[in-house]
Amino acid sequence: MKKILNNPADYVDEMLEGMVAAHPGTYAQPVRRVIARAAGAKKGKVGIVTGGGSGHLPIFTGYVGTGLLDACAIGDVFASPSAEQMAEAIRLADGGAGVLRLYGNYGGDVMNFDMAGEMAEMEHDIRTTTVLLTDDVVSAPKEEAEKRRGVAGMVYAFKIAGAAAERGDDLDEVTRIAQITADACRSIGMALTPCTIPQAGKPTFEIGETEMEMGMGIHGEPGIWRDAIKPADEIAEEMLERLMADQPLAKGDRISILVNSLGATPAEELYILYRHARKKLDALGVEIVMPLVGRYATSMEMTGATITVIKLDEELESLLKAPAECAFWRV
Amino acid sequence: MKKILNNPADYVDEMLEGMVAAHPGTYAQPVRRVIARAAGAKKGKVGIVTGGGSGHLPIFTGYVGTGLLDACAIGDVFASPSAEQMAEAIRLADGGAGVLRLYGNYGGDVMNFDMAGEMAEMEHDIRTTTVLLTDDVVSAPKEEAEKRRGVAGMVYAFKIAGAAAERGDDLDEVTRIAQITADACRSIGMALTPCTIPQAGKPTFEIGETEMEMGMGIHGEPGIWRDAIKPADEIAEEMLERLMADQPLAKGDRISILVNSLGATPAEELYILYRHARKKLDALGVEIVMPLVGRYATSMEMTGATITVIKLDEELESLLKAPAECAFWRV
Amino acid sequence: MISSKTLSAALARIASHTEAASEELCSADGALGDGDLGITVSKGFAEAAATDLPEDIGMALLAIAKAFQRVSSSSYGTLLATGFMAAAKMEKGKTKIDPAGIPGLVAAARDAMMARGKGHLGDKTVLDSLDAVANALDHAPLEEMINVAIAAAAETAEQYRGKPNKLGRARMFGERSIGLLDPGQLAFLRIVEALRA
Amino acid sequence: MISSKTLSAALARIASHTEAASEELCSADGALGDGDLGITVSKGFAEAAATDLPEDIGMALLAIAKAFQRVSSSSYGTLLATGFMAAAKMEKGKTKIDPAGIPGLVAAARDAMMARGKGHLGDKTVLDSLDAVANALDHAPLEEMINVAIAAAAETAEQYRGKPNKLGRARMFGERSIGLLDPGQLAFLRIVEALRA
Ligand SMILES: Nc1ncnc2c1ncn2[C@@H]1O[C@H](COP(=O)(O)OP(=O)(O)O)[C@@H](O)[C@H]1O
Ligand SMILES: Nc1ncnc2c1ncn2[C@@H]1O[C@H](COP(=O)(O)OP(=O)(O)O)[C@@H](O)[C@H]1O
Ligand SMILES: [Mg+2]
Ligand SMILES: [Mg+2]
Ligand SMILES: [Mg+2]
Ligand SMILES: [Mg+2]
Repeated sequence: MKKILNNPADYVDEMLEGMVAAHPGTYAQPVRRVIARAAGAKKGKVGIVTGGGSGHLPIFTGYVGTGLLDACAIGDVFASPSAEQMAEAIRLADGGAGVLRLYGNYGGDVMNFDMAGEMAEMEHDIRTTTVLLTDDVVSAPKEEAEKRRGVAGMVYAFKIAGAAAERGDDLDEVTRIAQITADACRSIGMALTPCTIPQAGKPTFEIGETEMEMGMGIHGEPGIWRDAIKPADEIAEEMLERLMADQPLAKGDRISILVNSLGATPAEELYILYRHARKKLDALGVEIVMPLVGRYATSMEMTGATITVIKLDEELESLLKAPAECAFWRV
Repeated sequence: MKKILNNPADYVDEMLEGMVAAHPGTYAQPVRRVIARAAGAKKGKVGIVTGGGSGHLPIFTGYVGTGLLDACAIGDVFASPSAEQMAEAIRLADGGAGVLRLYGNYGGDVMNFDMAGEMAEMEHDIRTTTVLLTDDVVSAPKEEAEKRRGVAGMVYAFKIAGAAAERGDDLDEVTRIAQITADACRSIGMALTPCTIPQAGKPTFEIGETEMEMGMGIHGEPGIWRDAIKPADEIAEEMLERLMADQPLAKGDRISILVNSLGATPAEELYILYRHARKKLDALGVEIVMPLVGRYATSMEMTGATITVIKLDEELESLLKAPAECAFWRV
Repeated sequence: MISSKTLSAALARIASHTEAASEELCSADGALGDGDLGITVSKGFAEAAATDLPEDIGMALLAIAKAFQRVSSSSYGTLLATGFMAAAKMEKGKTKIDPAGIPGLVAAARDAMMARGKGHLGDKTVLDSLDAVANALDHAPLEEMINVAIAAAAETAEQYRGKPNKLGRARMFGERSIGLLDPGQLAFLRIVEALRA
Repeated sequence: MISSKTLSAALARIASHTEAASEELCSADGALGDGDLGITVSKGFAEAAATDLPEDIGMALLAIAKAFQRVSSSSYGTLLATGFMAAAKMEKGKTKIDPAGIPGLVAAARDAMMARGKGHLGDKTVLDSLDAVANALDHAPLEEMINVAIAAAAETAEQYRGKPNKLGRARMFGERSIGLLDPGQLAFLRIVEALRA
């Protein structure tokens, strides 16, 4: 297995230990597999928690930080954390103003986070709300949009809801803004190679030299369909077309766009994708605000990219641009 | 070829076009393949230029920005830019206070940058100096340290010299500080897989499932020796031992350390390496200042990592911590 | 009558049988999801089998639920934990399970799991297996219960093979899931099979 | 006497011969460096061959140097540009090269390249090839010059095969470079070979 690790069973714990050691001013791990802000919960501020599997850095746990998340429960690579860990994350995020659970729509995560919410409510009397990201347009048709899975759109949701919480909005308001943000995000992914889950030790799927996976999630699973590798411009074109078929964009619209590497794909190639996206959106008269190009939500060392578009109103735009800071991102 | 691109011959130009389009407030490309600060040269400030091949983002051109570089000449993937482009970069970086050429020690780059300096001096009467990074400890023995190649240590040199120039130091002083910084850096690299140069279309070397390259440069070439893959802790241990054999560290020393991914290696695995390095340095009583863990100097989508240690004095430490901003890094 | 001891012995058999089936289940899940089901199930039962069960059968079932929650928080692990928890509530205070109550326990588990996972019968999930087993057991003679349960689980899996998945990750594969066994239904079959020996 | 026309024809032959040798040179460079030498050399000569050369032979040589600088800034391309530049300075104002002057031109190129690349004779680089060719041509009869140059280039490459590289990327391979041809010396052999046909 071509990975840098010790015992695969220790992968996640050693990774978290190293991350906290490298950024002690940002992260703390008060409970095993739960990362919280080093400074602890902010009194009177609405807490925001997320949770999900490891192997996606900066998602999930990397986005704990000022103007972003308060705490995160972390599972094994690509596996849900336990309800108990999620309940701990809720407890650690609580500053007395309630806690928003903000995460991606995956069956296991939803069941566990629901249980965790019930536990936190029962044991610590913490009021919680839920907003699910369902931004992957190809994971269900528009009529069943609530069944879609959550992918890189989480980055925008963490940022925007985080800014709302940081400025002092109450739980209902933070929840409302998070929901508007989630509703405004559309994503799609593609991949050229699989990745290797440490404990499995072999690639998550097989794919030919001239093939690519389309409709890629972030858990190493195969895409929804397979296609022949195409030139970057055609890939970007198809991805944008599918996003815009779901959420039309017109002259004067203001959006942000995230061109994200799934891991191995270098920044150079993200810029080649961005170049085409920018041309296309320019031609439509769509205004791009604070484009993000880089590694924001990964699947270990997978080769591939995702594109997320979020349609902004004035409020979302100003929250997106508000200051934020974690070890992986500073705005 | 499993890469996201259009015509391989357009790879670099399209990448640069996308990069400038994504960050118009940071980068401009006034001359083909020369990236300068969007705001132009700062009057009265010493300019700092670098240059080198593409495929290393954020190195080289990504580090053009406030408190960092002023301009950069970019070649094809892993290939030196031309002397003419370097001369243009010098011209664009010049604010009337002279220009430092700060780059990695590679035969082709040195010859071209020397020519470029002669051209700039002749044509535009710009005073220039040179500091070469020679931080890769395994690329030549200590007695011939001046023959070593430059790798990720460049990140520290750009940051520290950039801060000195930004605060208004004159050319001799910026050059002196850059040289001290270069002298204080030691790096070593390892890789698990090769990468693919777009125009070549096939991997730069072959390597078995259980082998790793040690003494890796950043141009896709094979390492200096080959070994069996070892646990992460042993890899980190060996890398640090070799760095410390060259530049001993003792109780009370203050250093910064850069654990850098060559591209595909995920942040998770960098933290596993950092964890061991931190333990070892803690045990020695060495103080770590502003550790950097992430993708700072890459070789396309190569799997592997480099470790750089820089020994700090008070001046270097304060310059390292000074504000800086480019699209890839904010301090 | 089933005591905590009987339960422990059954868990040990399931743990070893699902461990043997782990690869099969992972690859079934790999075809329609993230390929972790074999690990989820075998790890969960191994943890449950390794747990010292209290005599109170309700508390024993609770301990099993907690074991699942500890080690396997994928959908299936969480659902099984939910099912065991529902059964635990019904058996609290007793030291034996009356076999006649078993169909009711399975049905209670099914209902709790439906509530937790927001699933419906017919979605091609483990819920359909539980439903079929609960119904089949209702009139089964005591000594035939295990065989009846196995048959019902096996039939359910085969019967749904020709239908599309409507829930969980497998839903995303739509028509492409037709012809494939639902991994969760297959896992359930392997679990009840282990009760035989 | 060699005119700009002769030069153009020779460049065309070198371009096609080095294009054919491109893979060989890349793999020789791949074993000891970054594997780009074949591309550097063939691209450089193709660009030079495609350049309209002025009649002034000095300006023609300058145009060749510039062609190399434009398209190939790897070490070898820069060194060849430097060599052509040195020759250009000596021939400025003439319209023909006197063959008797050729050894001197090669020696001038060698010296300029030594100054630019800070290399020494014996480092196992193209400098040794140039040095050997310059010396061998010194007393060669006119009609034998090309064959003498080829023989000198071939001998140099073979002679250095058994020695370690002391300059450039190949230096890093130390003792492991023993037994391998220096890619730059091999490239030089392919260049002079092309003059024959
Ligand atoms: N919401 C649900 N309700 C009932 N059963 C479900 C649900 N989601 C998944 N399942 C069952 O669980 C199986 C997959 O389990 P598992 O591999 O643990 O899921 P995942 O890895 O996607 O979290 C499916 O084959 C199905 O039988
Ligand atoms: N400083 C130097 N002086 C003279 N010749 C050199 C020098 N460096 C390299 N060479 C020659 O150039 C060849 C390599 O050329 P090239 O592949 O262009 O180098 P790189 O890709 O490392 O820049 C070597 O085999 C050697 O003959
Ligand atoms: Mg699964
Ligand atoms: Mg799972
Ligand atoms: Mg080379
Ligand atoms: Mg080169």
